[in-house]
This record gives sequence, C-alpha cells and structure tokens, in this order.
Amino acid sequence: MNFEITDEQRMLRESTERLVRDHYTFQKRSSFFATPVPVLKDEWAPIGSLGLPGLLIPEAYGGMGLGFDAALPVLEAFGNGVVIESFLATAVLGAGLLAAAGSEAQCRAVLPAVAAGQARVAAAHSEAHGRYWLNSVAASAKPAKDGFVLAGKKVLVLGGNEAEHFLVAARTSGKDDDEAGISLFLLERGMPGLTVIPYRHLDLSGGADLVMNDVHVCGDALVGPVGSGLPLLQWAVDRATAAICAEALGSLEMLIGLTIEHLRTRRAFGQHLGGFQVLQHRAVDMVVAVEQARSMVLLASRYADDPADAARTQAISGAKVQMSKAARLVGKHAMQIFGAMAITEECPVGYFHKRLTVADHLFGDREYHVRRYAEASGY
Amino acid sequence: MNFEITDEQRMLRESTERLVRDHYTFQKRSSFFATPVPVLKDEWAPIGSLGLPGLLIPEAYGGMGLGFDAALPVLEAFGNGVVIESFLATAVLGAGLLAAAGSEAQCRAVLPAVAAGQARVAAAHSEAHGRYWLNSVAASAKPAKDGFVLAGKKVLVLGGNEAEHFLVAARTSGKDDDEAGISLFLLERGMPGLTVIPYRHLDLSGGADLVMNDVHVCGDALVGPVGSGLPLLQWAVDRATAAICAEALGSLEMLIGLTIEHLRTRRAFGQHLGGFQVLQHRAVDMVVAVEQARSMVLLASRYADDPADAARTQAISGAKVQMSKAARLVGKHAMQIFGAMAITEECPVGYFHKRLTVADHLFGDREYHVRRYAEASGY
Amino acid sequence: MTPYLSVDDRQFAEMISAWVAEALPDEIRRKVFAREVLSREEYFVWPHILREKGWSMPSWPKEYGGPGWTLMQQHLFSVITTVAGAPYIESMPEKLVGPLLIGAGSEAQKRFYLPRILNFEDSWCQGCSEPNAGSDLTSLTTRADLVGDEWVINGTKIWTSNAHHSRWMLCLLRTDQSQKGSRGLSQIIIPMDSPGISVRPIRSVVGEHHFNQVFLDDVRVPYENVVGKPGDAWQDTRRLLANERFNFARLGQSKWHLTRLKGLAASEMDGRQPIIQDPVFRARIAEAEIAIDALEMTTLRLLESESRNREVGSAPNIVKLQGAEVEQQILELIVDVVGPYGTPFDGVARVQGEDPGEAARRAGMLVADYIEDRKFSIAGGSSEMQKNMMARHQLELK
Amino acid sequence: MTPYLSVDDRQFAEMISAWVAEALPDEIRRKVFAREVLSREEYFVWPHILREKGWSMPSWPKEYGGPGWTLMQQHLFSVITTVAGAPYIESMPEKLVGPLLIGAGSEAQKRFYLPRILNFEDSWCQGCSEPNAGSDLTSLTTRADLVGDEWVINGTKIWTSNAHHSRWMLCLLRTDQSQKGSRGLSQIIIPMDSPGISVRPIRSVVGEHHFNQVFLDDVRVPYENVVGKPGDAWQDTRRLLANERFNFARLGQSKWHLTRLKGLAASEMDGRQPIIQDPVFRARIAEAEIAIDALEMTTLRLLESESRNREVGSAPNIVKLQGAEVEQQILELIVDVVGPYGTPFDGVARVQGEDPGEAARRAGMLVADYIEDRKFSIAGGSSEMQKNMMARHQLELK
Repeated sequence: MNFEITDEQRMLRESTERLVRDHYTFQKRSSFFATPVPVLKDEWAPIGSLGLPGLLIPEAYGGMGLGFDAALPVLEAFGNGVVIESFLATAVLGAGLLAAAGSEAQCRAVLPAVAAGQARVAAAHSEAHGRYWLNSVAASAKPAKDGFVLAGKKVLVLGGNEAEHFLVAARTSGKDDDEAGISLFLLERGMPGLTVIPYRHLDLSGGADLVMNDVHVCGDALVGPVGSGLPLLQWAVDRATAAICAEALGSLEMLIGLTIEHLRTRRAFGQHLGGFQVLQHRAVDMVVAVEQARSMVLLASRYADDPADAARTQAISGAKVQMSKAARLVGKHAMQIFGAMAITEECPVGYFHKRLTVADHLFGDREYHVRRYAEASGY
Repeated sequence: MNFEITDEQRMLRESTERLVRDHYTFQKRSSFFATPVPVLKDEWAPIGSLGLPGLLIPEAYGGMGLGFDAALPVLEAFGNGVVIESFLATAVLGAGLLAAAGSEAQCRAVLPAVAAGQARVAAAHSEAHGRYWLNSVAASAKPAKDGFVLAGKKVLVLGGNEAEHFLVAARTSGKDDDEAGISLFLLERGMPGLTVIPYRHLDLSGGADLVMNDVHVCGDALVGPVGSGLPLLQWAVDRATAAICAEALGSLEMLIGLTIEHLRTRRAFGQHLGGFQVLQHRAVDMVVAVEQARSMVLLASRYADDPADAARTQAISGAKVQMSKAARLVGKHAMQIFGAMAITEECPVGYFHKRLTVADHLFGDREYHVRRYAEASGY
Repeated sequence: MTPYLSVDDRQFAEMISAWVAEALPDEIRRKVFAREVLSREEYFVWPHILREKGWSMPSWPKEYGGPGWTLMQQHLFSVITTVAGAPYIESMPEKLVGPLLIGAGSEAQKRFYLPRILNFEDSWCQGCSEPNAGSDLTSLTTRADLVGDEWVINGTKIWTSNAHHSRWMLCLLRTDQSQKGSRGLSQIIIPMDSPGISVRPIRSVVGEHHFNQVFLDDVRVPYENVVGKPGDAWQDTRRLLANERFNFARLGQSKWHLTRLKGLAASEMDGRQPIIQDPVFRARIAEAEIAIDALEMTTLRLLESESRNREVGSAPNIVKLQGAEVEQQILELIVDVVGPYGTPFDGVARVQGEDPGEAARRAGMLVADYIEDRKFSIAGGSSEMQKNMMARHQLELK
Repeated sequence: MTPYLSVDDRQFAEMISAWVAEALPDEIRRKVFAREVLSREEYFVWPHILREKGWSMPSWPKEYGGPGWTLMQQHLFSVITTVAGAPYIESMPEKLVGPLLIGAGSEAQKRFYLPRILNFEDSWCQGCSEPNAGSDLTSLTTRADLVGDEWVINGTKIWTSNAHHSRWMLCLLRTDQSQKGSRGLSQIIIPMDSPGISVRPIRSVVGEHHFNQVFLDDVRVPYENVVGKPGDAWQDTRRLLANERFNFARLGQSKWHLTRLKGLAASEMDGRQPIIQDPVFRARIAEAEIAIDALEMTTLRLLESESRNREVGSAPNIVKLQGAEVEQQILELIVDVVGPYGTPFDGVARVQGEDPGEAARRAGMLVADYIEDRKFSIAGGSSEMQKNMMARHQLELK
C-alpha cells in the first residue's frame, strides 16, 4: 500500500505550483475581472515550456510518456489557479485519445507538435440532444472518393476555441443512438466546410461548437477502425473524467483555504466568525467532503490508465459522484460564509464556485455516473 | 381564508386531549416498558365512550357524521400519546370504506356497533409482494353457489389484531396487477377457513395477516359492485393517509416539546445544551420541518372528503412526502440530542421515533407518494 | 391552494390573472423568461402600465395613491404577476421608502417624494451595509454630524443596488455618536448628485452590474432630509416593516422558476427521452413542487395571522428560511436539467451582443442565477441570523 | 480497493477469506444474517474457533498470545470476517483492557488477566459513562477512596454493556478528589460479585437487554486492582488507544449491511419488479456503495499514515464521522427497501418464541437496527464532539 508520491511526481508538482504562482493565480489574472468586458489573454507558452502538454504522450512522439498518476499533481495545481488554457482538453483528452487510437502516421503528424506546446488537439464527442451519452451521434461521415464527407454539428468541444486539430465522432453506419457505427476522424481547423464557433464557459475556460457542412477528408483522416470508435472514446472520456476530478480537487482545496482564513480573521457581533459553532461545524463538513473526494480521486487515478472494465468504471464514476457532492457542498457553504462579498467578481470564492460548477457538469453529472456505477456494480 | 378551528372542533380537541391525558400518555402506559415482556392492555372503552369511533360515520348509522376536518384534532391528540388501539384503522379506514361502498344493509349491520364502540372493522388491502400498490391483488374470490369462495393471503391488516369485521380486497377477474377485477367483501372473524394471525408493530399498534383457506361467503358479503373495488379502496386509503399524517403531526409535536425541554434543562460542559449554537439551529430545523408538515396536513385535510381527482392526490401525497421528511429529520435529531438515553425503552423519545417510523411506511412511503404526485401534476 | 381562499379573494385572483394576461407585453414576457437583461427603457414599460392602472404601489393605502389592498390581495397580486412573467420591479421605494415616509416622514417629505415614487420619476438606492458590518447592522460607522442646519456625512456604504442610476439614497447612519448599537441611528435622504459622493461599481460574480460601493466624503444635506426623529431609525424601520415579512417567501419567483424548470425538463432530451421522464429527475422535480406547496400554505397561515392581528411567532422566520431554501433548490434543479448545455457562458458575447454559439444561447443566464443563489439566504437577515433569532426568542434556548 | 494493497497484504486477505469461508459454521452465519439473537452458547462458538487458530486477540503482540499482525492485517481481518457474516465479539477486553494492562499494568495483573481474556474465560464490562456525564467524561463523580490497603468505591455507572453477565468491570473513576477534569482519574478492576454492587437492566428502545445501570455502594477492592499509576488513567487511555481509532470506521459492518441491502433489494418486489430495478432506489443504493468506497479509501490512507508514523491530522475524526453516517445511511435504506413489511415487530413474540406472523418474520430485526442507529454518532465521542475537536485543533477556529 502506498499513497506516497515519488520524487519525480514531487518535482513535477513543485514546478507546476511555481508555474501557477507565476502566471495563473486569481490575483495575477484579476485584470480579467477588472473591466466591464473581460479581456481574456490565453497563455499557453508557459505550460508548453515546461513540457506539460506531453506529460502523457509517449516518448516516441516527443512526450514524457508518464502515467496518469504523474498528471494528478499537475491537474490539482491547475485547479488551484485560474487556468483557462485547455490543458486537460489537449494533454489528457485529445492527445490521450489520439495516442491510443491513432495510426503511427497520425500520431507523428500531431503529437510531437502538441508535446512541444505548438499545437492543440480537442475531442468533439457531444451533440445537442445527447447529453452525456457518447453513443448519441447523429453527425454523419459518408464514404466519398478517396475518403469521407462529414456533415452535422458537434457541441461543447472542450478546448475547441483554440485547438488546431479536432478528433470528431461521426456516424459511418447505424441509427442515431447505436453503439456500433461510430468512427473517429482527425480534422484540421480551416478545412473547407468546417466552422468553429468559439465561446467561453462560466469559468472562462474555452469551448466551441463545430458545424460541418460537407467537410471532405481523405481516408487517412479515419482514426482507428471504421465503426468501432465508441469504446476508445469511452476510455478517453473516462480518463478525462478522472482528470477533471483531480482539477476540481485543487479548486476545492483553494475554497477550503479561503474559507478557513476568512473564518479566522473576519469579525462579526464582537467575535471572529470562526468562533460560531455552526460555522465551525460547517467548515468541518467541508473538510470531510473534500477528504472523501480526495480518497476517490486517488482510487480513480490508479485505474485511469487501465483498460476499461467494471472496476475501472466504478472507481471513475464513483470519484465523479463524490466530487459532485463535495463541489456543491463546499461551493454553497463557502458562498454563504463569505456572504455578499462572494457574489462579486473581485472575490476568488465566486470564481472557484463557478469553476466547480462547470466541472460538475463536464463528462457526466452525478445522476449519470450513479447510473453507470450501479450498472458496473452489477445490479 | 380560514385556518381557525370551530367551537365544535375545539370541544372535540379538548375532550380528546383529556382522554389522552387520562389513559394514553407514555407515562400512563409505562408499564408496557417496565417488564422484559411488554404486557399490552388494549383500552378501547374510553375511546368508545366518547363516541369517537363514530366521528366520520353518518348520523343515520349512529355516528356523528362529521367531516375529516373534525377528525384532525382528534388524530393529532392521539399522536401525542401511546394510543395503540386501532382508532385510525377502524374509525377512518374501515368504517370510512364501508360507509362509502357498502349497501344500506351492510352499513346497518356493522356501523352502529362500531360507532358505539362495540365492534371494529379493518381493511385488508395489502399482499406480500404488492408493496403499496392497491392493484396488487392475487387473493381470489370465485363464484360459488349463493356467493363466493375466497382464497389467498392478505398481510399488514392495520387493526386486524382486534377487528371483528374485515373488508377484504379479492380478485373476481383479471390478472394479478390489473386495475379492474378487484372486489371488496365483508368477512367476519371466526368464519370457517379464515385464520387471523395477529401481531404488534414496532410502535405496539396492532396488525394481522389473514389466511383465507376457501372461505365461503354469501352473495350479500360483496361490498359495492363486482370488479370495481379499486377506486373505492384508493379513496379510502388516501383518506387514511391524510389521517396518519395528522397522527404523525401529534407525535412530531411531542418530540419537539421533549427536545426543547431537554435542551433547556440538560447541562454539559458547564452550560445548558441549549446554549450550543449547533443544537439551537438543529432545534430550529426541527420546528421548521414540523411547521411545513403541518401546512401540508391542513391542505390535505381540506381535500380528504372530496371525490378523487388530481388536486386531491397532490394534496394528500404531498402531505405524506412532507411528513416523511419531517419524521426522519425530527426523529434522528431528537435521538441524537438525547443521546444514549433515547436508546432506552424508558425514554419517550425512542417510542415516538418508532411511531413515526411506522407512520412513514404506512399507506406508501416517500418514493411512492412522490411518484403519485408527479403523475397527478401531469408530468 | 384555492381551497383556502375566500370567495372574494378567489374572484380577485381571477381578475388579476385575466388582466395580466392581457396587459403584459409579449416581448417583455419573452425576455424575462429567457433571462435576458432588459434595457432601461424596457425596464420601465411594465411599471408604467401598472401606474396607469393605479397599481404601481400595491402595498400603499388609497390616500397616498395605492390600491388599498388587503395583505392577502397584495400577496395574490405579487404571486400572480410574477408567475405570469412580469419583470421584477425594484421594490425598495414601495416597500421601504414609502412606508417609512408615510409612518414617520414630515408632511413636506410626503408631499414631495411620494408622488414621485408613485410615478417612477426617480430611482432610489438604499445605503445600508458597510464594508465592516456584514450581517451586524448595528455596528454601522457612517456618521452624520449636524453643522449649522446641515448634516455633514462621512463614511462608506457597500452592496448599494442601483446607486449608479439613482437620484436619491435613503441612508442609514449614526447621528448620535454617544450611542451604540441600534440606538442613535437615523435615516437621511441624500441626493446622489451631491458633491462628495463617488460610486464604485461592483460587478457580480456573473458579470452583472447591480451593486456599488458608495463613498460619502463630507457630503452636505439639509437638516430636514432626516426622516422621523433623529436617532429613532432602527425602531421606526422595524415597526413599519413588520407587515412586509411574508414577502421574503419569494413565492411568486419560486413558482415561476418551477414553471421554467418543468418546461425545460420537458424539452431537454437525455438521449431518447425528455429529462422529465427520467424517474430520478422526476422525483426531484416533484419534491421541489411539494416544497413550494408547503411554503405557500405556511405563507397563507402567516397572512391569516397577520390579518387577524394574532401572534405570528416564528412564522416570518420560517417563511424567510424556507423561501430561500426552496428557491435555491429549484435553481439548482434548473442547472442540473440544462446539464452540460449550461456550461458555456460567454460574458463577452452577452455584453457585446456577439454570437456565443448555440449551446451558450441555449443555456442563457440560467446557471448565473444558481451561482448567485446564496443571496437569498444572505440578504435581508441571513439564514443563520433567522435561526439565532428563532432559537433565542421563540424556543428560548440559551 | 485491491489496487492499493501490497502483494503481501493481498495474499493475507485471500488467506483470511478462504479460511473464514471454511471455519465459520453455516448456522451461525445464517442467524447473524437474519439478525436473530444468539444464545450465550452460540455466542461463544466463533470466539473459541478463533482461539484455537491463535487469532482470538487480533491486535495483541505475539508475546501475549496475539498473532502479531500489522495494523493493515488487523484491519483486513476485521473487515473480511465481518463481511463473511462472523458474529460481533465484544471487543472491549481485546481493545481496551488488553492494551491498558500491557502498557500500564503490573506483571501480576498481566499474568493473571491476559491469558483469561485470550481464552474468553471471563466477560468484562466497562464502567465509563455516568448519569450526569453524557459526552463530557471528565466530569465523572464516581470516586474511590483509599482506606488502608483497599479502595472504597461509591457512585453510579450507566450504559454499561453486559454488566449483567460480566465477571469484571474496568471502572474509570476519580481517586484524587483534589483534582478536576481529566486529572486524578484512575482505572480500577472491580469483581462484579463484590458486595455493594447492584445492576439495574436498561432495556433498549427495541426491547433488547445490553445496557445496565450499575450502582456502587461502598464496594471494596484491594489496592493492587488499580491499573497503572493512580490518577494517570486519562493520559494512559488516550495514549494506548491511539492506534485503535480507525476501527471506528465500522467498515466491515457497513459493507456487510450493504450486502444485506443489495440482497433484499433484489428479492423484495415492488409490484412487478424487484426494488433494485427502481431507478430511484437503485441510485440511492449506488450512492451508499460509493460512500463506502470513499470511507474505505480514507481508512486506508489513515492506516498508511499510522503505519508510517506520520501526522494523521483529522483523519481519525473524519473516519469516525463518516463511519457513523455511512452505516446510518445504509440502515435507513434497508428499512426503506423492506418498506411496509418492516412495520410489524412483535416484541412479545420475539422474546417468547411465539409465531409473529409472516410479515413480522420477514422484517425481523432489520428496523430495530435503524431505530437505534444514532448510537454510532453518539458513542465513542459524539459526532458533535468530533467536529468540535476538528474545528479547534485542526482548523484552529475559535
């Protein structure tokens, strides 16, 4: 049994923490919130300069070739800051999916640039009515000479606002909700017929909708075998789910820290807020929720790289459920304890509450993962 | 708008409160709990002597012919005490169903004796696998010369331990869960083939299972038209649901009173328990839950006598849901605040917690009534 | 809840329902439903419709231009119009300034200010909270010193809604420095264009501008701008506002959110079926609807006690506590129903009118209301304070 | 949670699983599963099987007859045997008396008492709580005065489990009347057949007899029955029991209740389908199972910190708090799954062996466990005390 981190993990954590301190703290990015219209300046370069985008990319493609365990402290540290850059979308989800499913030529064409911080790759798996179900794919890929023609719309492409490459799930056969018949394609920004509609999420991280209006691609844009994209997609999204839990853990720690500091220093009715027993117990409830979520993140991270099976699903869905519970409890209590202050853009509490709310609804909410957990547990 | 009670209601309430004080308080019945094997002495006579069993029975059959509103304070006062006698089972459910569904001859044969406190009538609507669903009827009633032969088993017959008359739901046609084909029959204790297996519930109130081993009844034992018993049953059980909510309200008031008294007087760590802010807020949560439950009981009671419709279902199911929430919250908090003491038979807190737990699962639990509410609300 | 209404009240409710269905412009209703922000011009459309009808100040007595409604009628009016989709009208002039002037103001004050309020001529803001007095209003430090026949005012107010477009501030401050706590406080009307006032906008967590911090630096106003006897403000305010407590239920708002929730749950798809057919969501929605029923009944019970001048006990606290909880419960459910499609939220696009993508358009501002939903358990006496009060005064725990 | 176990620990776990499957008699397992009460003879079957195997005191070091297991091994043994359906063994002699004697007892005490405990020769009870000291054990008033070479003991103990069939009481009392609070307390071993002791049974809320009140009236025991230095009991007890904290997770019990819950949910019908297919119950059951996963991982993290002698911070409090909450959550779910069939509960029939009717038999004692379930958040330091401690010591709030 070993929960200790290795020296390599420690070094990675420390350098990431330094990175966040230097570039991505709420205070450093407070200019976002100082003007009526937030001016968002993406800063991908510092992340790239540390080689972090290549954390999980095999060494053969210029990455570090580490396991998910190594990503854990990086994600946690990013969750402590205002990292609106699409690290998780690129380094965990996009690159992870391509490395697992792509041909050597495809990997070689994209991953080295990603690892070097010069390109980003996003996965387009959601559609407008499918909610969290990855088999809800109506976008079509029809055979054409030398390749395929893609048509349809993908939504909520995490990191799609700034990605150069897109891994798109489209249907090569079957009906809208069939599990079989889903194929993956590697598309490039700027292709004729492909429109990228970028936007920001509630926490200022970026996303996009993709409109594919008869996008012609060559046969070598197909990623993995025809019609069997779903299991690969599910595996990659599961790993991204573990990753968003790790990021959320960092945000929870930040909220706990801010709240306890506030309770220790803020005075009301002639005493410190922290002297009121109901607020003491509430702070304890927050800490307990976060520690239980941390336990599940640790469990999920042990399974994140494994092939898909029931135990893996239980660990990852269980972590997402526990994280959802913690995120709501901690978010609400922190807002309540800070009072009116928390309802301003100037206060980091509201920002992290928003960040956790976004995380809560990424890659499946509590109800979705409870359902998956029950199925995996065999009832 | 009028939530005020009438003079008649006030008199009824006061005499019932006196009745409970004289016969049915926890202290008066503490002998139940003083011996290793509780000796339960039913005392129906005092209830009968006030004419309470006839509260809802039409005047034509010797009852008071009042509406459900009048029963409310009586039930509430009974919930304050250790009333293990089957008042609700007889006066609300059994007599109510017979008065609504029975022929004049049937009513005349049973109701005057019930109103006079000389007989009790119980409804047998549940079976071993049907849970709360009244259409789950497997017990059969087959035509025979001059009448019917009944066979099968009914369980959880509230008040069945001491009833002389039983209103039994049995199937005259259709499959086990069909809504049509259920008929009601009036059976008598002691009939050949009818075995009554009495028992006590967790709160010492009584029930029974009925085993019908080819019970022959005459044609005039049929209550209401053949095959259409379900709506009548549903209506009567709904009214009994409103009644159990009113009783539970009385028990909740008792628990609140005991808890607040305890908080005011018990000392620990150099102060009154009531000085601890977390316990203060918990007491407030308990009071709030009870007041919200009371609101819903008032609403349900206005609908209880009405013909069945969606608004009635919403009011009654809504009341049961709110009552369930309150019962759990108040029960648990009271047990926790009293600590080890509450876990003894000597302490009334545990008794009322048991009583509320029984009420919570009578006539449908929270999940069941939430489902009915949603259907009635049209989604 | 009609079984508990008198015949007269039922008729009143039907009359209001019919009227609002006619009178409320469709475009306003649509924007409110979509949670779009109204322009200043649009904002005044509905108030002026009400003014023409004579219903602009529902709680005012007839002699001051109100409809002279009973508490029950005011309640019904508020719930029915809100559920019909009428926009929120800044209530502070009606509910605070009006009653305070009517109860404690001078004749000159009444003559000058009340008609202007009635006609929505000026906007008002309320100078109440201060940076170092969160829930504890008796520790206010903004002061007014009488110099000649003028008050000289110094201090800082915070969370001042609408200060940036208000003509008057009703400011709670200390006029008697020898007193502490709730004594020695006064309400003074300050013109917002007075020299020495500066307003710093405070943008909300979802990027909206309602709140401000207001700095008062040697601001001078005439002596007669004080409302009532100097030093008595706390007592006056408490007494006059006693009847307004049941408005904290925010019943109309919650019912209206419920309508939106059920609409969304019926249209949002979870793969093959609408969310409302998912038994888990269905149950959560039904539980919320039942909680509203209970809140409504408790509010009616409070209204009855108030109208009969009976002891109301802890009912106002209960209504305030449950009102916040129910509204928060429903806003959370809306976010869960919208689910992943609530994640996008393009503040830039919303402000600049750019196209934020389909998903962002769908989600609109729904999630924003959830993010801010603690305000219901913070403002107007936090839930913690409500519980402290109930424990101390009603349950006598100490 | 096997991904976190070392190879050795996995092998140990497999060995224990295989052994208990063989060694635990079916009839004991069946009765435990059905929540039937074991007779005194049946109760001792399992302890004696363990004794033969040398595992009767899992936490004791080898030199005193224990197996010398690591904390991790003790944890695995406890969880695995409990989940397999082994009956509860009164743990106080192993977990309290043993460590106290080993750490602070005299050689004579060790020689006499430890082998008897090891072989289950005597039953013990613990004299701890008093009628006027609920959660606050430092306000104990039971006293022992040294008269010649004997302690003369007076006072009252309450909630004393098994006092009615115990040979010894380990009694926490005040030997130094000049001290207050936690100082001046001692642990003294009292033979339960001493003159001056009377035992009043306290029947539990569901009619079972575990608890007693014990009156001590001029009870005399020899001086050497005191364990350790007189007056140091509080410190000794705290120090020696530090390692036992993770047992408060009651992980085995909760996992075992979960097995029962899932079994019942699969067999209990809701009309046409088993309850476990109802999406709402299904979700509640899965949530409970996830809560157990989290509790198990947190317990493993605590065990790791303990075994590495690292700061454990608030982990023991968290495990205690969550352990209680999770077990209560599952017991409540069992009651809800059994539903209406849990209502009958014939105390008379249970005690007298009469036929309580089918429904009553089906429900058995399941609801009883729920009714009493607050004991997990009351005993061993209430949840309120755990939170007070965490807030004060870990979060430094005051």
